[in-house]
Amino acid sequence: MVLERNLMKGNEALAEAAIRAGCRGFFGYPITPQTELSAYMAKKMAKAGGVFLQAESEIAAINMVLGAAASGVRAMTSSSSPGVSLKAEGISYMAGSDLPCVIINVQRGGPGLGGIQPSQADYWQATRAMGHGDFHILVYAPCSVQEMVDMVSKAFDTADKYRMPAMILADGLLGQMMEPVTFPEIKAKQPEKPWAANGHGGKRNHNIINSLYLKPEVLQKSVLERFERYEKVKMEESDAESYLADDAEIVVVAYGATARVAKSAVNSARAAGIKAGLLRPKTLWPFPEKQLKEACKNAKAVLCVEMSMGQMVDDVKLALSCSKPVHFFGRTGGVVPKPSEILEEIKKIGGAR
Amino acid sequence: MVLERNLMKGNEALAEAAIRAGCRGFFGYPITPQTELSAYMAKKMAKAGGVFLQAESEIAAINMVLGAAASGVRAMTSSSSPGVSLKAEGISYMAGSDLPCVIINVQRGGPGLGGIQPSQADYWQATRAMGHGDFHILVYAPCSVQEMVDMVSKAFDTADKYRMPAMILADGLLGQMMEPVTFPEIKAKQPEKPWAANGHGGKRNHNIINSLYLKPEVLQKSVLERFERYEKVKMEESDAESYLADDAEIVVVAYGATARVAKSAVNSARAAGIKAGLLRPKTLWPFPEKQLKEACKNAKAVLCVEMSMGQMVDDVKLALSCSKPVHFFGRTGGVVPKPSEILEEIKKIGGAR
Amino acid sequence: MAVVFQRPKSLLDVPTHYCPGCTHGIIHRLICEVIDEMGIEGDTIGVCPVGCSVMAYDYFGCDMIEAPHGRAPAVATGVKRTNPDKFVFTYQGDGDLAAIGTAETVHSATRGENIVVIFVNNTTYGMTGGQMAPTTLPGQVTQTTPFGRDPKVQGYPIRVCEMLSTLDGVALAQRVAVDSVPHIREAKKAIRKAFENQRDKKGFSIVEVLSTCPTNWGLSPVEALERLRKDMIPYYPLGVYKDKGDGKND
Amino acid sequence: MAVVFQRPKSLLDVPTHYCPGCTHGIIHRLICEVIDEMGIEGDTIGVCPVGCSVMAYDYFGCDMIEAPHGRAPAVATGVKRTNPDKFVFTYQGDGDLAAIGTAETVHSATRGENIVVIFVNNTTYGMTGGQMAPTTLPGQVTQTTPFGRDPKVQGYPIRVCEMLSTLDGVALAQRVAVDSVPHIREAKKAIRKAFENQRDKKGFSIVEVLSTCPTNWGLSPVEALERLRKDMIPYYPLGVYKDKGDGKND
Amino acid sequence: MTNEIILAGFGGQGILFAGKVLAYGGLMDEREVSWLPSYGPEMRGGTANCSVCISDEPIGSPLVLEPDLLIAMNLPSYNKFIGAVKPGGKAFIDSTMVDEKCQRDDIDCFYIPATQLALENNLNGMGNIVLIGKLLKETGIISSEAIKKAVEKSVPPTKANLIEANLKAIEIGMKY
Amino acid sequence: MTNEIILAGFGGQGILFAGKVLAYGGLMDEREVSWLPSYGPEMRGGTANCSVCISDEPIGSPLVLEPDLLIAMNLPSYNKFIGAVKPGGKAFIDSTMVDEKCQRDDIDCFYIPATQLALENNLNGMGNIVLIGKLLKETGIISSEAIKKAVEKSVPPTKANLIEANLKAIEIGMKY
Amino acid sequence: MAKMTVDFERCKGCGLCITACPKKIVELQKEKRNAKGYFTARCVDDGACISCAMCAVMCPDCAIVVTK
Amino acid sequence: MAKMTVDFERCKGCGLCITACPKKIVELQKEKRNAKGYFTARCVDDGACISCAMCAVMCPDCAIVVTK
Ligand SMILES: Cc1ncc(C[n+]2csc(CCOP(=O)(O)OP(=O)(O)O)c2C)c(N)n1
Ligand SMILES: Cc1ncc(C[n+]2csc(CCOP(=O)(O)OP(=O)(O)O)c2C)c(N)n1
Ligand code: SF4
Ligand code: SF4
Ligand code: SF4
Ligand code: SF4
Ligand code: SF4
Ligand code: SF4
Ligand SMILES: [Mg+2]
Ligand SMILES: [Mg+2]
Repeated sequence: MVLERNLMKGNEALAEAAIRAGCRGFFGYPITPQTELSAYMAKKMAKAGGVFLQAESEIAAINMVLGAAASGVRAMTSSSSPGVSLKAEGISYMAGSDLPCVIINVQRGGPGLGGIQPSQADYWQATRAMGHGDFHILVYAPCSVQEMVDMVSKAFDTADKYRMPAMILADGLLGQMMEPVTFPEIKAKQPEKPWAANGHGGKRNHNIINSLYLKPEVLQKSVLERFERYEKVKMEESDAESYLADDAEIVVVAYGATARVAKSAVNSARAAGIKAGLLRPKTLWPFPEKQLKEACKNAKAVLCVEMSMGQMVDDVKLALSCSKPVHFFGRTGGVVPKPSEILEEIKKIGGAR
Repeated sequence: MVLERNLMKGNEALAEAAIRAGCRGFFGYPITPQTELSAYMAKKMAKAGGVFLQAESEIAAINMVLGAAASGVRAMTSSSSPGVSLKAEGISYMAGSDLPCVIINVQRGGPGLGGIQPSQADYWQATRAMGHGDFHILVYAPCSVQEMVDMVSKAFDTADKYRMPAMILADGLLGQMMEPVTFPEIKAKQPEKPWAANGHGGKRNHNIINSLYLKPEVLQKSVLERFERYEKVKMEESDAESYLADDAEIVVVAYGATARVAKSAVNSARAAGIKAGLLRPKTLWPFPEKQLKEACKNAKAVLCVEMSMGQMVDDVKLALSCSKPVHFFGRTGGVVPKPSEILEEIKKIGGAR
Repeated sequence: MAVVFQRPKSLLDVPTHYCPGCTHGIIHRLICEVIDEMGIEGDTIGVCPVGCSVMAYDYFGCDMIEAPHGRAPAVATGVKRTNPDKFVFTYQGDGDLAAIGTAETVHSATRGENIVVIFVNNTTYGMTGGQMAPTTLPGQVTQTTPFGRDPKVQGYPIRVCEMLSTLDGVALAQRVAVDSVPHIREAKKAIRKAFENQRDKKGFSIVEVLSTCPTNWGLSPVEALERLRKDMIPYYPLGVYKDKGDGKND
Repeated sequence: MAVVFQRPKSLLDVPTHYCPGCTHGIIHRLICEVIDEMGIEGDTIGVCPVGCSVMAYDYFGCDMIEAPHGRAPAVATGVKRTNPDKFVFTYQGDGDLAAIGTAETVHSATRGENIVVIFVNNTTYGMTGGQMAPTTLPGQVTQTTPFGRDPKVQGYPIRVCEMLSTLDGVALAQRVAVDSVPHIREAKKAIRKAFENQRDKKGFSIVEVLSTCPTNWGLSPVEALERLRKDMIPYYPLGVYKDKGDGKND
Repeated sequence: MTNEIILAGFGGQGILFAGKVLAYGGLMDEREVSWLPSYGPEMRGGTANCSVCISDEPIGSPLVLEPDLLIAMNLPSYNKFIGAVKPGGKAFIDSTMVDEKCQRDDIDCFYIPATQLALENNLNGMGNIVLIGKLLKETGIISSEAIKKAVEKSVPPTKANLIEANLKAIEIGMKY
Repeated sequence: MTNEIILAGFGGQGILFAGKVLAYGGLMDEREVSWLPSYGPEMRGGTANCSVCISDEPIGSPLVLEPDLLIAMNLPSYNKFIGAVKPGGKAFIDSTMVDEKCQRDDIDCFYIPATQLALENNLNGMGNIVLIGKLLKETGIISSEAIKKAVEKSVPPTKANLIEANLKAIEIGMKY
Repeated sequence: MAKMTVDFERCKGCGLCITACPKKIVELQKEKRNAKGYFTARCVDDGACISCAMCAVMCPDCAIVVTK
Repeated sequence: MAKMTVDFERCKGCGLCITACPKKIVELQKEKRNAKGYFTARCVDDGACISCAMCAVMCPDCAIVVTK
């Protein structure tokens, strides 16, 4: 069967993909540039036998997700930067309670109210400190509407597998644009959740979903156990696309919408005789260290391009053990970098060699 | 005049220091282990001519701080880890609105509800991503009750100087312990705040405190301007204590309460003939890169010790351009490391050389 | 030739970004008329919400602060408590005040914060393109209630004045509308009373203004006024829900 | 020899961490008695707050979820909406429900979420050592009102049942107390009605239970009961504030 | 080969829809396509515009800053974008709405009274599609079978009766 | 030289206050001191304990895990901490409250009916301070002038009338 | 000078003033759009105008000045 | 067997049962503390007990069992 390619907005594709991935609880609060996601859910979720509820706030939304997820249901919420900040406590609770869920962040310019144009300035928040305490969440960085679709279902599966929250870190550009997209059939069965708090029916001990451990040693044990799982995640789940990197002397590192622009620039650079390549992280946590190292094996310099003031740079340097010069080119506040600007930087670095 | 040394709880000392530093608006919400701070304010603030108000939530509290700060008043809030997560949006707004204030985080174990014992697992949140968007806050890391006092007044001054929020990143141990403390007289005058929204009295144009810039180029400009200020902050404000580091072959890096324990361990190591030293960052953002480099000039290895799963390690590696092996020893969830454990690690590393 | 009507001084002479016929503009003007009449522009600090009126800081001549979504009453509390002699008002939409900001609204009210809250109820989230608000009427079609709001599923609309009038800290809770000249005149009186309450330190005053959103309602500006009259007022009756009056019944 | 009284089955046979004489324990038992009588332990999911009852998950025999401070009604909403045939209740203190959780409380109520909320009002933040709560009485000395709560400064206490009864989504809003055997019996009846409402899909039911905190009140357990009777009940009158009854007046 | 197009006008003129028809057209020709609206508060009651890319290669940034092709349906958008058109590019201007004439000599400008033409042909409000017709005629970037399928795809099922009218509008534009 | 002390008992026995007196005593002797309560929900109605360090050097961790000196005022705290005392350390046990006798032979245990002694001397509730007296007698870690000043410092001004009683309690402990 | 004047560039052509005028003498002109593209309001019978300012009270954009 | 029995280790000696007993036959014993350190309640006159269970209803710690 050939799957039909239809044009779809990124935000709507995320919603449709979630429904197909078995999401049966969506709780959101409107915010530009991701409102279409809720609107789509409002139309379609009930028909799929699931729940769409507009919460009174982002905080209520993430806690409704917590409740649904605690009862074993695949649940999701979606927001944009300021709204995601409000979910910090709730996400930390979900991580501390070992609950899976999917969180969408269609990033916009910050800080504060900022603007509503595309941004990647929540990288640190997503990869380092989505809330207080020692924990991580899975972070997927799609670069096309199709990849949004694919990653939503991947995110649900992986979140369930490791019992941890997963985030799709998108941006206003990806959320608002239409591109051709197909929806592959989902075959994987959802895992059993014997830990869920959904009524023991007299058949088992009561389940408790909780993140409180008053004894430090016990809390420490639970954190250490979780970090062991994280090690497994790092081994198995990091992902990246390598493009023309094999012989590249300059490797551009960029993710999400920025990687599209960067790819154009890399192509232009090649056309101009510069051996440029691209490494596009598809997971931001875990960061694809191995893939980056491999991609940079012939590199003389690395150029990190972001729609932020340079938040991924640390990860690039650390992955390379600071062994190569890492340059940075960024735009922020909603400005999308142009291919020509990136090309310029590539040339500069190439020349500076 | 000899200043009297009195015993005081860390939390109470923070409150008294704030009042003396001219804080005239304190807005908080109870949470262990920092409740004494509010209790102290409740008793003393009104007498000092200021405002103490228990807010309905941490979110309300940070936004009351936003209001008071916007009107030009020195304002402060205090909380512990989960409560600080709730302030993420508000702090991002304050940063985006160029508003000074002081935020206290008396950290406890996380993630989620976690525990109420001391922790340092909010390092990344404080130094990288206190909210969405491109911004930073000043982060001070006291290691004694006396230093809490000194840093509160430093934090207010520096926050005013650069028009940005400042955080005191303490922990339950420092908040709960009593130590001798003196309160030096404050001499510095508070700066004028011609930007404040406190009624123009018909004498100037209206002031606007705002973080919204719908045009990406304008938002970008405001972010770039702010990051230029950050560069100055990095140059002028980073601070650290170096202890026996000059000839040290193993440099322990630790901050806050952990640094006290680490110092004991370093002393024991010296007694055992190991050339150990300590670098204790007093500012976490900006991170004292220069000071660390200097302290490690003779080091063969570095040991980072934290009450977390290792959040400062990245900063240590980056400051050293990954040029020395950086080991990590940590405790989490409220467990305080013992000097003997740290000594053990030092010995291991020393032996491994 | 005498000027019978012109722009109040404290309403800055700049074009607004509001849609044609959106009554946010009328409400802005009424506030400024009161500010001018009381001569308090220089002593007033306004707090903007996040909502269509987010950029009201460009329109009001007094000092202005932009608050995070829903938190204007907390921001106003911070200003007023530390500047008790200044006038402080918030200007908030129904999503801002009655959804995400519910806690801040209820608590500033019960604390009797001596501030003025202007609450613009247009039964939708205007700014974000017309989603359901807490005040969206049963049956109303919005972006997130494409089949009409069903109270059994999406719940019942909140009547804010009725709810807040149960709180002891509230000095004034009044609902007005701006669909006609007489109603607009009444609305102005209510706003004036609210500011006078603040002057007289009576506590928390909220004026709920029924307003339109022609754009997201999918109606012409004139039709929108008719909907306000026909559908909104019956559900949200105009009137004084609480009035501490001269303070004798404090 | 017949057993006249013993621990309900769904109240697990473990010691609690509550202070001597703290009436949290009585309220726990009443809920469990109702759960046992209705035979729904296996179909019930309870949601704990952050407060002294944070560890109630160790005491109730049904499945339990620990919610962030104030967010229990949102968590319960997430559970109930995706598990409409299960029974879901929250157990919340006055700080949790009426301060930080105000928005979640008001909105789950106005949405008519088909859940049971047990609201334990002890006029203070017990867990954190006795700070002012939204329900702290005027004049009451707490850690953060060392000179007694002054309504002019710290605001007026919130009467939650009165406030919520203005909302259309509320099926039952009743205030009870656990200071005496007759009151305890009444409290149990109210809790039973709340669970029956949920069974009958009537919507949001809240039972406010006036409770004690001998430790932070600085009173003996027996004195604490007296204070409840003498000071609290007059300010928070017991009774039914809203009852949709048999659903006919829906 | 990549076509970068900006369509711009008032809200209500069907700018986003016209862009979608173009994008679907490219898709039907089995090319890579993207469509990106400008979004923001100024949209409502103000100007609306969108970027469409049609390409033989994967599309980098879907945000068009310097279009080869411009459709402008009112004066503010004409003013905003006419200067951004790449040298050698083409602009299609609804002359019912825009009085001005372009002074640039490095681009080709076409003035079509599209709103008027639509009105005259009982296709009120389809000036946008008339302009698409003209654009297709002058550029040939989409095959005629593809554009037919594109219209069918773009019109929501509930409004299937409008397919004919849209096709007619394209024809009118093609013929102008 | 560093003294690491744990004081433990029920809430209400004045454990934290006794610790404060010790800490102030060290301070008055111009040594480094720290005081750290155990805090947590179990505090209320349950056990209370605190760590006190008195040292000639800056104090590292104020959290005492293995004390040289222990004051135990009830059975649960006796059970909890007696095993943690460092070999060579000393334990001061309120024998009014604790029946058991320590089996360790590597520490010195002192059994003082402190609660009873206080009661008999009209110093109801000052068993804590009686134990402090005994501790000072057996260890001499604080000078007698210092301890007097420490009591004055520790008693809140509103309760200045209790200074005498406290000093008397110390004396009783010293003499036991 | 007319008693009721509309600021051409400020008017958004919403028509609310029309509904408010007791004399029914306000209309939207259909000749010239302003820079924002709106057809604006105007008083079509200055003589009939009673300077009641009801049009101005109703105008959301403060585009009307009324004199007497 | 006594009609009213108190779980020695569960009782926290709060005394609420004492206030509830209509027969005034419940007391706190002052002889032996339980492991948590509390003096516990007990019925001092089993014969007078009417098995009304009011003591148990009042007990926050479910420490009382009543039989008939
Ligand atoms: C934390 C946060 N959540 C959501 C938003 C997105 N947002 C902007 S305005 C708005 C609603 C505005 O509705 P309302 O308050 O009714 O004002 P109106 O636009 O109708 O005047 C929302 C949800 C935001 N900016 N910040
Ligand atoms: C976000 C957050 N803020 C604050 C706290 C601290 N905290 C724990 S319990 C509590 C108040 C409990 O009071 P209440 O809800 O009245 O319950 P009670 O203890 O009186 O039964 C607070 C503020 C927290 N854990 N999380
Ligand atoms: S969207 Fe609605 S509320 Fe917002 S300006 Fe337009 S009409 Fe007014
Ligand atoms: S602190 Fe108060 S509410 Fe908490 S358990 Fe003790 S008596 Fe009960
Ligand atoms: S002033 Fe009165 S009469 Fe004159 S145009 Fe305006 S509304 Fe009509
Ligand atoms: S009400 Fe004002 S903006 Fe609207 S048409 Fe009349 S003059 Fe123009
Ligand atoms: S059962 Fe009744 S009579 Fe017997 S001890 Fe208990 S309360 Fe007293
Ligand atoms: S009420 Fe229960 S816990 Fe309290 S004294 Fe009586 S038996 Fe013991
Ligand atoms: Mg609205
Ligand atoms: Mg309470």
